[in-house]
Amino acid sequence: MTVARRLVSTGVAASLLLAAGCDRDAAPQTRIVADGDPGHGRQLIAEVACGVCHIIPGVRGAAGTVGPSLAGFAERNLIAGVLPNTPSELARWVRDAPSLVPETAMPPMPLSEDEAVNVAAYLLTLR
Amino acid sequence: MSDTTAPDLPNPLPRPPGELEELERVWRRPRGIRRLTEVNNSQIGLYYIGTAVMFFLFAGVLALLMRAQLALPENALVDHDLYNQLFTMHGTVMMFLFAVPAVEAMGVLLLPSMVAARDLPFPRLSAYAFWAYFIGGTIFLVSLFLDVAPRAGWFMYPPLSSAEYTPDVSSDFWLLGIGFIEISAIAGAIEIIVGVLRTRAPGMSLDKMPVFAWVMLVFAGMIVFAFPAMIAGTALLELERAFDWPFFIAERGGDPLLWQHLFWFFGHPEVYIIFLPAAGFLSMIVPTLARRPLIGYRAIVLAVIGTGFLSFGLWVHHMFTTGLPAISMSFFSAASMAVAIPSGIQIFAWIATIAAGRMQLTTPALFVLGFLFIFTIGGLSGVMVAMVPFDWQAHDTYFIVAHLHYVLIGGMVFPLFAAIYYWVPMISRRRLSERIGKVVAVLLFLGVNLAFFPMHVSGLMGMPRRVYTYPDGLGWEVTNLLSTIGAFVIAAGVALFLFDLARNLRLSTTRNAGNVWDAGTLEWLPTGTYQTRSIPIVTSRDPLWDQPNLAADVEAGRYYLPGTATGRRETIVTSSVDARPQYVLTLPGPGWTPFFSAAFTAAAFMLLTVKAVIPAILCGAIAIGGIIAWMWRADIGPRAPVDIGGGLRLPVNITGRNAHATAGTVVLILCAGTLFGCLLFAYFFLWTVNADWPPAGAGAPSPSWAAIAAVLLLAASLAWRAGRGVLTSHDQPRPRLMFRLLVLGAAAAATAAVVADGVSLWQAGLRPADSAYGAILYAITAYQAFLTGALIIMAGIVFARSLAGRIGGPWRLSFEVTALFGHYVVVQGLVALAVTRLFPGVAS
Amino acid sequence: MSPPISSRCARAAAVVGAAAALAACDGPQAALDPAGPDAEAISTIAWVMFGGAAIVFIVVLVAVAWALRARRAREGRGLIIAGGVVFPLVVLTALLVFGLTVSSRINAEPDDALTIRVTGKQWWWQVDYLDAGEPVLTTANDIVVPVGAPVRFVLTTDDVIHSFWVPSLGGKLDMIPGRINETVLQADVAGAYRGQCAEFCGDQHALMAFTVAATDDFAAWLAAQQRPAAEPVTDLEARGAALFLENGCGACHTIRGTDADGTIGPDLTHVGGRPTIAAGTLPNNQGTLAGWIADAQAIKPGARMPSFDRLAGPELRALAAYLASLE
Amino acid sequence: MTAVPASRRAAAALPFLFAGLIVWAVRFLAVYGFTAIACVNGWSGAVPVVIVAASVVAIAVNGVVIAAGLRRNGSEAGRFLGLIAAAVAALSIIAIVFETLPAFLVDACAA
Repeated sequence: MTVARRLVSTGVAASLLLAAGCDRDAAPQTRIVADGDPGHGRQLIAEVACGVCHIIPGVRGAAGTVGPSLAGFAERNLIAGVLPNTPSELARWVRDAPSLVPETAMPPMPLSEDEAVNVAAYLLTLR
Repeated sequence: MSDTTAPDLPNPLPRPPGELEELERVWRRPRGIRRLTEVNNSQIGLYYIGTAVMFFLFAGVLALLMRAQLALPENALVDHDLYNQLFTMHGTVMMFLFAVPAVEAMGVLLLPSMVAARDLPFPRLSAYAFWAYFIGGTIFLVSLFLDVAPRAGWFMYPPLSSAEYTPDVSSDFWLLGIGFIEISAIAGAIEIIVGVLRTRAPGMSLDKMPVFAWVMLVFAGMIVFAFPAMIAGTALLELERAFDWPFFIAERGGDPLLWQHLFWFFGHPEVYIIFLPAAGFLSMIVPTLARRPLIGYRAIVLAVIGTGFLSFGLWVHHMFTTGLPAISMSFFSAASMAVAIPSGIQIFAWIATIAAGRMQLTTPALFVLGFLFIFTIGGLSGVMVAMVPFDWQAHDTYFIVAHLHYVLIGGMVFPLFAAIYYWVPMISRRRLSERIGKVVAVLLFLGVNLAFFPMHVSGLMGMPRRVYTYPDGLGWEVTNLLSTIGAFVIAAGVALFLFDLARNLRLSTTRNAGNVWDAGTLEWLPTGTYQTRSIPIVTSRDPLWDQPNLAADVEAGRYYLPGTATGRRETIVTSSVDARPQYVLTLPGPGWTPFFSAAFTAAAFMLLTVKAVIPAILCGAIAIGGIIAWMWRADIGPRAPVDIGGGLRLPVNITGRNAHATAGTVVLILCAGTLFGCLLFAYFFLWTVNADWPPAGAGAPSPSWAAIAAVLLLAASLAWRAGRGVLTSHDQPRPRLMFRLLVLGAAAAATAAVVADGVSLWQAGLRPADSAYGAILYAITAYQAFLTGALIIMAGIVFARSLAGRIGGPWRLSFEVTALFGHYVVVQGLVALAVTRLFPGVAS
Repeated sequence: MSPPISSRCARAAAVVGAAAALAACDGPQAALDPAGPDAEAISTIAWVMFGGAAIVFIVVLVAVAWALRARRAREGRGLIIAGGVVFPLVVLTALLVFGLTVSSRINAEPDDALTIRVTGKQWWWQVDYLDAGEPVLTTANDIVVPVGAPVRFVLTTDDVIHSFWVPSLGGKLDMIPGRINETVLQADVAGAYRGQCAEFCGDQHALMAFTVAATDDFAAWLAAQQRPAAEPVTDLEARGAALFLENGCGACHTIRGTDADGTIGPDLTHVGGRPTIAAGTLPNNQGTLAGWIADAQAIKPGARMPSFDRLAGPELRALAAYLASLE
Repeated sequence: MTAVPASRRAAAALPFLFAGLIVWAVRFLAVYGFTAIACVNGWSGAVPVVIVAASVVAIAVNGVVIAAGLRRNGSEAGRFLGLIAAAVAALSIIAIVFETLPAFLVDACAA
């Protein structure tokens, strides 16, 4: 993209941003009722940096393109195209994906079981 | 009416018919496309300030983009590459294309009327400086849209900016573009110095000169001594980038710190170069608004001079974290404290003036109060960062960003806004709106404090400058968001100001709104394109207050030079201290040479950036051709003395020591000498960082070549002297063959000397790319060659003028100037030889 | 994508003038939250100057307010001399003497100190622990120092100018080509302090951070770090070790005890034990290691680490597992 | 008012006006240059002595400038210039004293 176009789009984006204000605490309402604290989940996602590989709405800087975007994740039927997208499966998946799907590129993440539940809770707010 | 009150004015009433019409005809402004040919400073000043404001808006938009990116941590609005271009361009444009040109523009715009000159002495030089700035600056801006904008920071530190780490042309854009615009600033400075010293109204001795004229004199003097350091630095870095001369490459004996010294030797005075004129605005505005003469005029003059000098002793305080010896740093720390005293004097002089009168809270007054608030904070944080250990924490953080914006916005932007609201009635049929103006002042005040005060905290919380993003969780979120909101409040204020301009600015100097503030200084006299109808005799610092009929008498033509005495544009040249009339100087009218010379000079520099060498040389040749054409007509020679009124007959266009062109040449030589001094500094600096000087294996140039060069230089000087003798002893219009031979001989000897110098380096086996030692020797020789080239052109013009019968007897100003410059080239050449040939032996 | 460092913004705000609040906040990278003698001394200077500045500022504001209300005051000359000359002269002289005295304390050099050479590179830090001038351990980005002992940092650069800065421990010092700068820092409290490059150094200047961890058990840490890399234990780790060499990672990175001996990128012998990767940019776990290997150019565009985008999922995971095992 | 040729004194007026600060600048450059060279060569003991000596000389010269400035008479503008020149020299003395303080408080060549 040329700088001129970038400047224009950045300018537009800047004004939208200011019009919309800060969206940090505007997490969407959840449809799937999951145990766990989505707010803490979002914080954990930022701390272990899931955003290195995934686009995750509501988590700043989460713009990775190594793995799939997690936008609208709550609407998905399957995790990684294999597992049913339920809170418990998702919590297992984010802790230790390879144990469920050996061919995945997603490594196990340093989360406790409770933490994984919170992370799953947040992801299931993404519609 | 005035007949009875002032019977002893120089010129009687009524004025002869046709006198005013003749004056108007001579000073008539060109119309249509020929507006580009205008050279009159008050008109050029308008173009100038308009362009500067345009650049201010552009750089402001860049700042808004940066603030939008930094509003939130890990924001992705702007990527790293664009962000790095944004902050580089923001700093560069604000400093080089807005701040210095804006205050220089105010000088060019206001000085002629403030000292009641018809115009400053070198109108074409101002026009050239403006067009060079306008065209060069615009091309520089465009680089951002072509993705070739510089991205190594406005300070361009090598090695980041050098060929190895920035191989594309972006750094060249900066070095050539900015180096070139500096030259334009110097041209303006020459105009201002000679203008202030020599074109003041009769009687306006130095003790009656408006403070603004004092600050512009010091301002221009500072440019003369500071900007050459920048030009030297950019030239060396460009030589390194283009030809691999290793001035800043540590492995080959160079040192990146050399750049920092040169850059900040310019860069620190730069801050005061910007601040002093702005302080000058205040010293004009505050007394008018308080309705009392300025309290502490002498103290302010002292403070201005003191600041001008002391600011040159501060440059290392930008380098406290580079690991210099503690005691060197503490000198600069102490000097930074010392420079706070003159600023304190000025602030308290304004406060005392406000106290002595009764200040109405008009729009300019609000900006003055905003200045006092913001600039004081900036000054206090400046004292903090002058404290070496504190600076180790604050340096290169947002604390510094906060500090410098408080200083520059407080010290320059607020006074500039005050000045615009104050002086617009002088150039516009309508004044600006008081109602809107007050809202603008409040918005800017709130916005600036909201944007920049939290940055102090961001910096102390550890946020470095020039980062395109920052992580969540370091405590920088709130302060950054506040800063962004503040930036947009500033933008709202500026937008409202533009609205006010659009609604109310109706440019006209001839039918302006007039002396709406009831001010006391001469710029508020009724004016036409010719400035004042007649040139007054000044007897006090606030003539309009102290001489009640002055405006009417001036307008009636009762003072000096009520018409045109020579049938050309002209002004009175007065002595520099007492302002006694000395001669009438004829001034050039509109012409294409400044515009075309500037356009082709700009083209030459910009083509060099993209390595289009042949087209660049062609453009350069055309530019030089234009300047030759301009010089050819510059010296029209003395004319019969004329009567300017009151029985005072003045010579027209004198020659010799008192001529304006001689003064201009002296200033130019000071500039050239400073640049040479910077190269010598580079030589000695590189000596201190190199254990071996010259480095092992570097050949020693043969002393016999150097001796030959020295003899040739001395011969050149003698030839200039002899040429002058021939010219003056035979007071005849056509000097003889002897004179022409001497001129050619002098130029040839100077040329042969520099060639001999270069040959001796080459023969000794030295190559500029081998080591910093070779590079600096060739750089010094190259600079000598450059000046010699200029001398050849000047000598060529003198020779041609002699053939054309345009030189001889008292008509010899072009020769005097050339010979003066020729002597300087000789002195510089001898010093260069002495240092480069004798010093290595002394040192080892 | 931020390192797991929390921040507290606690200390009370000091109101300066009528303008706004200057909040001095604690933080992992805050200059006014000192954890060592240099930062402590500078913090003292800072607070003295803030107090002094507040007083001076109020004096100026009061003078302006008085001037606006005064009518035809005749104090002009006295005011200029008192306010413009005498007052600053006294304040500045006091400040200068105070500052120079304190800074000469900061400049004091210890006779004997652990010496660490830090070399700035675009955009990471090579860290060499020196003994008699010779490196005895090479690591990167995450520095460990003993608590309560002075540490001499020898600062150099491999490319452009960088600046080494740990605000909680003391001031910054530049890394300049052709020069060697030295500074002595000391951490009095065990803990992790964040540092960041302070001199603009190109594309990813913003992502050139590091940590300094002060530990009571420095000798043990040093001994552990000097051992060669751990052998792979699981099959996955062994596969990762093989992939590391097959993909040419060893051309840029060293893992002591293996064939990988490159010196262009950070030494990875004990990378698994470091708190961050990519110079303080990411927390260190298998996920971020895999993400960094797969797409370094998206995370830190312009860095010399390429994006290895041809690796299959399990390969990527194996590499990440192997690197994470190198504690 | 009559036309007069500018005298040599007028040409010397500006340098005289700035004399105090020129003295300051010369002292500053001399001391800074000497310190840089001395620290490279390890003559740190000489640094404070040279600084103080240079300051004493510079202050003495500025004392002469002040006396000359205050004695200057002639036209109103001439007296004005003399007074400003004296004040400029006094300001220079303040700056010189400030810049001499480090010699007593700072180790000469410590980094």
